[in-house]
Amino acid sequence: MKKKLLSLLLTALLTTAVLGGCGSDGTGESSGNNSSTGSSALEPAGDAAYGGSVVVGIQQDIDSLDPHKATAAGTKEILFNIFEGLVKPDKNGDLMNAVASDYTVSEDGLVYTFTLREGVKFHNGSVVTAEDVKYSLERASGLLDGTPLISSLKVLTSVDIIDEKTVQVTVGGANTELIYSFVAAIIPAGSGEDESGTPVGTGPFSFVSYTPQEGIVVKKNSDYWQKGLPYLDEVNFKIVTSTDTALLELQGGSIDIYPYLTDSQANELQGSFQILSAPSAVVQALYLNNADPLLSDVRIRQAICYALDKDAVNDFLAGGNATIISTGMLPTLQSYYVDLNDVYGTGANIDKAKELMADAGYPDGFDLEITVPSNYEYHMQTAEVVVEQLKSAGINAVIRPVEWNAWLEDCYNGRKYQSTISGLTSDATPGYMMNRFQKESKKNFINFDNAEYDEVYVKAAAAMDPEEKAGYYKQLQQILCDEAGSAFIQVPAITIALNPKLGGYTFYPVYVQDMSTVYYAE
Amino acid sequence: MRKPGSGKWNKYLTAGLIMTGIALLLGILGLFWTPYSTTAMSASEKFDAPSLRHIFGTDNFGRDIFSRVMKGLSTTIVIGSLVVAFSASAGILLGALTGYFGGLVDEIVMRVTDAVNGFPSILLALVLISLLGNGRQNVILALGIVFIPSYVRIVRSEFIRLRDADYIGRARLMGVCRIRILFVHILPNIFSVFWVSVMIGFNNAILAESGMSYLGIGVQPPDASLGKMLSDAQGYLQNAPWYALAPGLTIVWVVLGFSLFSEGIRRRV
Amino acid sequence: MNFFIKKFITLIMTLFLVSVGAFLAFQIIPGDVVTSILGTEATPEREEQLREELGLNDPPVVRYFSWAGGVLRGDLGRSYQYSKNMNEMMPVAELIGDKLPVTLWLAGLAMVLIVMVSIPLGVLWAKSGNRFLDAALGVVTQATMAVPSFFLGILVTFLFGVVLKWFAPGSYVSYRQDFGGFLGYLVFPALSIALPKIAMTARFLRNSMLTEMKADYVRTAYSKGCSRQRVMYGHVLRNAMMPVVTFLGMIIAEIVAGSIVVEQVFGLPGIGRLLISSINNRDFPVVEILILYITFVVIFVYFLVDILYRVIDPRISER
Amino acid sequence: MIKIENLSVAFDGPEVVKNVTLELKDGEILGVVGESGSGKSVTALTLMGLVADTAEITSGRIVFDDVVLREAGKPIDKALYRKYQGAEMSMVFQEPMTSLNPTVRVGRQVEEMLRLHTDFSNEKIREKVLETFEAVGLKDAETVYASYPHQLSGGMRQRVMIAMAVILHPDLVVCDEPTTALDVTIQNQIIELLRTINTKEQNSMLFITHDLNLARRICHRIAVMKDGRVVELGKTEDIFEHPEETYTRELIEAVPSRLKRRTSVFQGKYPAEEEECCPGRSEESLGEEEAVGGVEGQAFPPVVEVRDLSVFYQDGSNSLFSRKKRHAAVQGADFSIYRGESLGLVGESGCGKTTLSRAILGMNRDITGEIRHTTVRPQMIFQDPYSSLNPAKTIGWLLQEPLRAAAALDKSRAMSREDMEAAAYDMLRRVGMEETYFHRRPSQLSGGQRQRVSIGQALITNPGLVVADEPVSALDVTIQAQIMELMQKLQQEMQLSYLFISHDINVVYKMCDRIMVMKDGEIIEIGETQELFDNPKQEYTKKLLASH
Repeated sequence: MKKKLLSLLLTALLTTAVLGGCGSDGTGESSGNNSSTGSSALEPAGDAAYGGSVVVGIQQDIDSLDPHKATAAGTKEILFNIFEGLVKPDKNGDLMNAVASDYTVSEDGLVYTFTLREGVKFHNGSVVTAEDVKYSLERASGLLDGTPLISSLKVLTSVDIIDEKTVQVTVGGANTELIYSFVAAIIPAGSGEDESGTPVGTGPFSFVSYTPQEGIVVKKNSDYWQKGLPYLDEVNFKIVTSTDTALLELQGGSIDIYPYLTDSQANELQGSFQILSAPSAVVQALYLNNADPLLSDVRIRQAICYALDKDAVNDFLAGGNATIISTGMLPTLQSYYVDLNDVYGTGANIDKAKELMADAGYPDGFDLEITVPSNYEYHMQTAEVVVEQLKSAGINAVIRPVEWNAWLEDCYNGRKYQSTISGLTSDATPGYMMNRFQKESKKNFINFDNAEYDEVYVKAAAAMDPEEKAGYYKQLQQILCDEAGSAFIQVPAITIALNPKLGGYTFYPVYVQDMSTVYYAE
Repeated sequence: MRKPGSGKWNKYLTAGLIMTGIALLLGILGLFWTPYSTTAMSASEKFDAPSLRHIFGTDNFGRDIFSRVMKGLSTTIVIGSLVVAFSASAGILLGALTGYFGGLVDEIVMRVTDAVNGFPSILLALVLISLLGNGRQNVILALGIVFIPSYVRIVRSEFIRLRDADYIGRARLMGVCRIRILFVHILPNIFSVFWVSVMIGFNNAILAESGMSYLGIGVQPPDASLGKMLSDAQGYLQNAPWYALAPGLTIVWVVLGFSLFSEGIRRRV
Repeated sequence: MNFFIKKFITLIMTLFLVSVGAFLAFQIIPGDVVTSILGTEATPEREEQLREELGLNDPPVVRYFSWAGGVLRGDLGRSYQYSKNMNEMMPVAELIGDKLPVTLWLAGLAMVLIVMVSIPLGVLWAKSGNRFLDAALGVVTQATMAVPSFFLGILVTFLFGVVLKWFAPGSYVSYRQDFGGFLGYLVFPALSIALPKIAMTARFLRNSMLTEMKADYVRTAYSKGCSRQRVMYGHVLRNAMMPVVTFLGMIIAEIVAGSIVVEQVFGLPGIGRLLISSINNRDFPVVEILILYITFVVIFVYFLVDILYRVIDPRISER
Repeated sequence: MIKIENLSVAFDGPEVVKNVTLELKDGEILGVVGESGSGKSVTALTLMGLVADTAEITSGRIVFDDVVLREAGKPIDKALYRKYQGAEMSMVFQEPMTSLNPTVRVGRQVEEMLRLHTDFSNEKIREKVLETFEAVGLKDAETVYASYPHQLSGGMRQRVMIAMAVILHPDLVVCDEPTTALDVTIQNQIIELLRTINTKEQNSMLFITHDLNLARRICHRIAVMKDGRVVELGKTEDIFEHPEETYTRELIEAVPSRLKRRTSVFQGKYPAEEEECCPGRSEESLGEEEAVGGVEGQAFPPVVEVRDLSVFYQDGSNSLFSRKKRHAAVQGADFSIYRGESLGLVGESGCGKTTLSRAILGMNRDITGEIRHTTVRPQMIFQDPYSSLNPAKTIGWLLQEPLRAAAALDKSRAMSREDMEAAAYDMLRRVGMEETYFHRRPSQLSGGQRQRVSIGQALITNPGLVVADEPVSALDVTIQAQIMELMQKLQQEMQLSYLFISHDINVVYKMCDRIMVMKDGEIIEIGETQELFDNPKQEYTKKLLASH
């Protein structure tokens, strides 16, 4: 039931959690600076003033007010302003201490000890205690009532209070990336079961009200532990039905920040709004079902990779702002990313493609069905561009638009498709990006089957030394690219429109709309 | 006495004929030829204003809007006529049977048509589409079902009116079998009323199809549809108003053309 | 008296049929409810917990009757999708109750516009002798009826919102905070709904008046020495209004059921939009109650029109 | 004194009224008689100032007591006319059903006349209306005052119209066919009422009718109009005794009058029908009659025999819920129709004539008692020529359809296409129509021509028995005569028997050998026509026959 107005509908440009949300609770260890700001016409003059309220346009209704149960990325983006974990991601994607002032990890990586920060208060005024932390972690990991809510925390075996300032967590298996799961929200003990409990966290803004289909309002948490933040008094996250009506509302002046602009829409607003853009955390590709009889031949898959003109796609869809990729890793994870764009090139190489197709026994081309979730305008438009390009290589591609729920059921879970254009999101941890291509992984919906890939992945996950781990991940990307598991295209850019009077918007490499740094310039 | 409105009839009819003529011509032509390919994109010509090269200008992918409108027009007309054909024939059958024979069948069919008719048509189509899934033929099936009641109602009332006409009484006395009475004696007499409702039905089908495409549940890309184009274009009204006006005004042109045409016929009868 | 009983029975019967129909429809709509709520990242245990919570594991018949039982007891169930606060889902009654005023005020405003404009226009049009005005009104009404409502919505938003800045598109403010602002904003969507309906009603009233003007009792009235004005308003309008009442009834039924497209273009959180998003999210309890509400409204309005008709047209009262 | 001086009226071109000159003196009823399209109604409407705005007065003027109300060349002065309409002159229309506003109480509609022209107080107005209601013979004025038009009978409604017309004692009352839509007995009462009003008020009356007999009974002077002209004007008796114009003579002869005695086709030799025969008896007496040979001795076997017939019809809609209430529209009917005979059936509307005829034709099966037919497929001729022929078909097709139907039912009667066409052409000629009409559609034919084709269609399968339900009452007088003549010619040629239903006693007198009188669903009297007219037995029959 695809519909433009579908409350689940994602941005026309940004493919936020296409797969229903990613764990935004972990970031790459040392992801480099990634918030390169794109072209921004009007820089706010003057320094930050306190006060004022802001309306942020969001496209999805939130799926839950419970931080542990929320799964949609569009919801976690907002709850980031209300809840905080022991640690929280900073604008570079690294981890910074939040409710915990410090933490140490034991030699064997099985015991994590957190010391609580002095004077951190919940929105209801009570001070955060060790009991609250123990309760929150046990609830999220399933130790409390047996149903784990956050899959990465399932590995926890026990949470013990050493004294009222320190909490010790023991886990089943060592995993250097587990620390990122401790961004899970800390909530007052027992508040998870209190029927009419309003959301209470430790974040920069506290919950005011939520009205389905209209939006959620938060206000300034005056005794927030990070002094000097937030600037704004009130933020209204207003649900906008569709990208098209949003533009009219922007032009009408009823929205201040809108983080999901398409490239052409950005041009429309050039005069009246600040336009900022930065790469997102989504890998868009023409995913090929390796189990499909035609596509099981690696030469056919490679031919498709050669036939794609990625530059044209970038130009049409993102006005050149997107980053071209040829494998499954996010460029923003610089220490792990290896640029393999030269393998198939970023332009179309029709002769090479035809040559490969002839080898594989299809000299005069073949038919290809591309299933696309019809509620994502960005993928639908990419599909139209790709179909046009493949024609020149003799590949007769046909778009089969399907409704979002049907895509989840048929393609992602059921793997009943030939090829599909969609975007896979990540929580920006390299492991999360690459584990899906293992043969037995539940998420291996492209049925990628390469023994060498599986061996190298096991080594990469276990490696403790960062250099060694990076080497293995690069090897994985090479295999994935050479085997042309899928025809990877781009990492789309986030383009955001900002009211000229506003400043301080910070991009994060993960799904976060941090309103605490936003201010009205004098 | 001067024949009522006889002076005016040709004005409505000719205006209607001209407008529908042009629309049908473009629509049918669009089935197999358009000045530019409807999907050819050219980055250099994004959002060109209407010019001699591109009569309706180009869209955000640099595609020629006039060609896409022609394609969209043919989709809309094809869907419109199939929907009308489906719902009209079902309407005649059901209307004739319930109107002529009455009794329990009539009661049930009327209850069902009242319920279906009461429901806002787009909403009902929405539910049907979610059952059948997207795609052109499902749109036609869904809209076809939604519009059946309007025809049943008209045909039934006509059959009830004519059922007791003297010449039908005579046909019964002659021993003409019932089926022949229905389709040879009564049916030809309801054509004038029926024809007008077919025209109106066609307009409603076009408006509903474009409404559904606007909501994104109608015809899916890459099929061009006027409703979809309009919903894509509404964002760029300020800088590229022609992108929205072209499909919008085309719909108005077709619907106005047909309503003038049916008004012309109604006055001439 | 048996007229009311008969009507009441048909109402109940239809509501029951519709609710069963919608329930069956939901069984065969593709897409699993839990995945559509939780997406793909939730843990299998969480999915199982939700399935239990929503009672999805019981056989459909059991689910239908437990739901229907709840409704009869006044508990309209809870939304699968929208949460009221941390761990309590939004009761359907509250969710719809919050959205209903938007649609009802919109419908009310549109009806006021329709009645206030179309009746005088229709009478003027019927009375007007000169052919030019007659033809002009004819074409204008035909044209207005030919404009699809969403295109009209877009034009109104663009013209009044972006160009003339009479209202800020999308600046819907809830009736709870600022009622004046709420009504002010509603004027434009109401206009988009009303315009085509005004054209239809005016045309309908005009034709009805023209037929009444040919009736014999009009000649009798003139033979009594009545002036044209007295004949028009005293005799003709009164009889011509009767079929218009039924026509207006149909229009009320349609717009009170939530004009989906206009709510979409103007970003109004009415029940039209709520129904569409609920269908997409497979939010079954909300959809069922909304469909029942719409069916009830449609039948109830037709029922009211029927009674009104009996009151003003003595010829029918005996039957 | 009202003068119409050589008035001509044209409607967007052709003149419908051509220099008509009439004088209306006080206390005198002037009749204007003419067929439809003769311009009589347009003249009256122009006089009253009610004619459509598109009408144009091309010559002449209308003078009301030396005030020029309307003159050629000058536009109508509506304000002036309004002062006269209702107060000085008023009009009574033909259709009482539709001439009153259906949604306004009758009392208030009459009050409007007073509100327009007087400034009486409400009580005075109400009292005046009730008083006038009594004056026009409406017994309990109170309930009539408060009721709606549809709650009153046709006669009562016409009395209300008359009350409205005379309440302000106008000098002129124009009556346009005031009794045509009413039943015979009520017609007489209305005529009497108009006559007494005229003598009492000494106002002048313009009485427009197509029925010469009716004009004869009420009018002092008569003007005969044809194609917009007054062809003859004079005292009533002069017009009837020695008409100068040929057209007037034609009109007088066309009206079936009982002056000439008639000869029944049976010349008095009847199976003993008069005594109330018991079912068993009829065989032997018939036998003996049959022995007689020759035309007179022509065997007269019954074409249909009806024994103790009661016919019911359902009341209330056929929806699921309402119980089906059965009413007997016809009780205990006993009669037979013999070959070659015309049996008349007369009675007021609602007495069950049509229900009985439908039962005999088998169109209504909800009956008790017996109907025995000896012929197959009896046919029917309808009253309204406009709805008796399928408008979507050609005349040729219509005439061949009965043959096709008969062939479909009974293979032995199958005919080739040529034979069917030839039979159709033959029937067209026999009903007196040229062959060129074969390919025309009913809409291109006149009322009389359509009735001819309808008769042709009914008789082409040689049905033996034909039920004619008011076959001529919708036609003009001259055309009526031709159709009746045609029916009698065909009756002789094809040995047909007719069940002839009509409310017009003169037509029945002319057409039928025997007459049945029906009242409230029962046949109260059967008898040979002349016998019945000379000494009717039942009181009701006397009243019915005397009314002409």
